Amino acid sequence: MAASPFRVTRDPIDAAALLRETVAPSDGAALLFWGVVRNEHGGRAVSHLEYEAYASMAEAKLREIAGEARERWGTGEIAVVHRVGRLEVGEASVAIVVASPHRAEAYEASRYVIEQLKRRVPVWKREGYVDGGAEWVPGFTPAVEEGVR
Amino acid sequence: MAASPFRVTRDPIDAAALLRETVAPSDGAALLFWGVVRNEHGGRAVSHLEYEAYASMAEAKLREIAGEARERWGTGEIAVVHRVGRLEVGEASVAIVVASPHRAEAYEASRYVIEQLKRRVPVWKREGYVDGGAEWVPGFTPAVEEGVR
Amino acid sequence: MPMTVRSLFFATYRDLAGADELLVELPATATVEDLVRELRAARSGLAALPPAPAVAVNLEYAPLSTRLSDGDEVAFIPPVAGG
Amino acid sequence: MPMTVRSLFFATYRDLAGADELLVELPATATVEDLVRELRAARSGLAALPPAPAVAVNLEYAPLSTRLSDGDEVAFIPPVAGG
Repeated sequence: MAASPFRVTRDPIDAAALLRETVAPSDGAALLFWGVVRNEHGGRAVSHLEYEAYASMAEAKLREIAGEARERWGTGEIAVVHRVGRLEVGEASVAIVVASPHRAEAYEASRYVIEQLKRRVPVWKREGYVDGGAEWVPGFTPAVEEGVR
Repeated sequence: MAASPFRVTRDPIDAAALLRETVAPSDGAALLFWGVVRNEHGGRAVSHLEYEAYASMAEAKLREIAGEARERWGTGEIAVVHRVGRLEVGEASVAIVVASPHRAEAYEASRYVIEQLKRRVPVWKREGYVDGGAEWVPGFTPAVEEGVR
Repeated sequence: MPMTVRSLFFATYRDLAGADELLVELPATATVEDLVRELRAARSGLAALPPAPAVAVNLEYAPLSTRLSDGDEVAFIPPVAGG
Repeated sequence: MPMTVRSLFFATYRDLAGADELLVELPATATVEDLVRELRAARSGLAALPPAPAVAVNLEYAPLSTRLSDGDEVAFIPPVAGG
């Protein structure tokens, strides 16, 4: 019945629904990381962002990262939704919910997921500026291990 | 127009509304701590909790704690809502939103607010058990400094 | 001239007091400590109140040595368990 | 027997390729490195592709030495900037 907890979508993210679908009766806390479009970057006034993803791989990587976090910190369910398309200032680009029996682990796991997301999940963004023009935002080069395959 | 960002309420907490009212255009992230009623505590099956607060003082203390966190980590707005009355398993008892230009500070400040809330904010809870009976949950004795007043 | 303070009781302390709130008359120079002593003697349930409970005067935690004023709101704060 | 792989291009690499996707025919023993060499030679825009770009084969990051198979999906991944 439920959608996958790891998804790339063009639709606005529904924080309340995501909390509802992630928190189980054995959880005492959930932490929601809510990444939003800022009105400024590197001193330039930003009007909007355009996100693009390699959706099938991004979803697989989000699942992989969440699995690592759950294993390491013993949290409950984790859900991650990343938006693509044009987002205005103040709109959420990413939401990460970590549900957990105890709160300390939720903080650690949430932090891990957002840091890893920024390093390995194939998503890109192009900033549109108030004074016109647009530029791809420089990112992280994913580490590729020799001999993995 | 807006309600105070520090409030004690009998109503269910609206996570999306709280995010909306807290995040400003200069923020790049918000972190929501969502405390929920667990179905178990110390090995006993819990059916519900009854929260009680000294509301006027609780709101003042929440404001004070949030002020300390903002000063220390330079975050954006912080909002804290604590529910009182009877809450069923899975319902949120507390929501803390920390908005911030950058995410690292949001994590630190959020953690500070929940830890201090548990130490100094005058709220109490009585656990109702599945097998009947109810007990006040042991808490923290607030530190009172001599010579403060 | 005597003064009157409002004492508030929450959670387990309310169970001891058998009331949310009591108005207490005290001498003009009384401290929180005097109020605690008065309450522990005046009501049998409150004999079980700790001799040095956490107390807030007008919404702020205050030591036992705090001098009270007429009309003060003095809350007795059992160990807190929010969140 | 030659094989065909699907090459996908995103963000700045799509700008270089001038396309989302290209089908490339390669010898049966080809590696990712061979594909990169082929693409950099075949299309003028792709000459600007780094000689060792990050690549995913069938949704998993893969080193340049990875042997390809017929029908593989090979994505060219510019530095990522999600969140």
